[in-house]
Amino acid sequence: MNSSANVLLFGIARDLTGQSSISVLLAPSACVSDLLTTVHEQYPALLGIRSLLVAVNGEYAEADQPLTHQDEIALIPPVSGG
Amino acid sequence: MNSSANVLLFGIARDLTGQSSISVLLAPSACVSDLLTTVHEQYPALLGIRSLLVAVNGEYAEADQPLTHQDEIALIPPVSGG
Amino acid sequence: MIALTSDPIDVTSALNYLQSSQAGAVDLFLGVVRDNTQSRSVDRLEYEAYDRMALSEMQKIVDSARQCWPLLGCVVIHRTGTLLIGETAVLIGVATAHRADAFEACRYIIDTIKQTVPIWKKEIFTDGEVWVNAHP
Amino acid sequence: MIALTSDPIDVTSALNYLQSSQAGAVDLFLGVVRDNTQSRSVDRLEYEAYDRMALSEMQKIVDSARQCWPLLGCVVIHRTGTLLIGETAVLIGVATAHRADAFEACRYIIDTIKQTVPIWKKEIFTDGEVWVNAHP
Repeated sequence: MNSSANVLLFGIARDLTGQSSISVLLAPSACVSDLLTTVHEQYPALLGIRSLLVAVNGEYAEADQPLTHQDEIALIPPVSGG
Repeated sequence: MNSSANVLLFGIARDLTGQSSISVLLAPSACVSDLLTTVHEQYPALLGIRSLLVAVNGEYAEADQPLTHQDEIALIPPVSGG
Repeated sequence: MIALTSDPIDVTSALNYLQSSQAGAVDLFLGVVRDNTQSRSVDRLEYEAYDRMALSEMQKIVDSARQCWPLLGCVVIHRTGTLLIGETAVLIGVATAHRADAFEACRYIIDTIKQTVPIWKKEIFTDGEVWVNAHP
Repeated sequence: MIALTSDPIDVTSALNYLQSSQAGAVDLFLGVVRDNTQSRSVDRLEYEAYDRMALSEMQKIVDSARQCWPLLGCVVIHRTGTLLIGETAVLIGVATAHRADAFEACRYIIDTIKQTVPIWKKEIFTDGEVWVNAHP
């Protein structure tokens, strides 16, 4: 059964969607790349960002990392600190 | 006719001679290397310094630079600022 | 010390924090807001951070610097919020026994911060705004 | 700004001096008195300078750095007299548009100061004293 995950948005991702978090439907076995596919389907404006990484529980995540309900998920646009 | 030149001493050179300036007899045509020879004859303790350069009027001088009465002459032991 | 702050960065307290009787060298880098980017006139910057992850990524960078160089002290402070021209956006301070280590570690830390730490900078120009690095 | 001083070096005024609306990077190096040299315990240092020549040699170094890197501001301040552990003996501050230039120029300046500027340091240990670099 699909369930929805809350995804945090920052910087340009927040500006393009007008939201600081979005709810994304995920299959139970979904991994990071599935999340990105779904996010881009729901919010095609995000395709305008040069690159998008995903952080899970405050750590950069690989494309094949599985996601669970308890995870804190965030989209990471290209960083520009300093 | 020989004349005497005043030579400023700093750091270990001042400590070894106990003087912050010394008077050195120089031939009229003396150059920097002549000065060093005479200084080492008059103050052999200065031979214990790893190296001695000479500054003339606040600039490092080459061995063959001629010296005049008006010059401000200083012995420069190995520097250790910073 | 690793911190995010919306208040102005206090250089004096950072230096005090770096005091060590064994330190012979302190290198302090300040990233400052300048008045132009590619000759476009900048009015101000807005910095936004994913706080928990920014702090943990900065901690990883400092840990990794400590493995490469013998650091006696290290401070990393990054501003968030609105910054005007001349304000300090980031301070990196490193204390070591010898100067080569201080320079190298400090540079490594700021270079790596710019690559991995989830902080985003929006440049607000007199005629528009842009999230830096965000566009293709 | 290039200076010799027997008073403690004021980092805040050096930073104020480096303020420039075009500066994106400031690198500040502090050479600090540490409590040991080759594991001998240091009590204090005495710095002595040939003032006029020290100032002109520091000026030459800064001029040469300005030819190699686009410096927006540069400060070099060296202490003289008696310094205790933890005190700053030398401050080098460089402001540039981009950080690589600031790091490189700052390091060049301190490295070259140690080679050419007529300033001498005597280390006073708990059990003796020595002019640094002076002996064969």
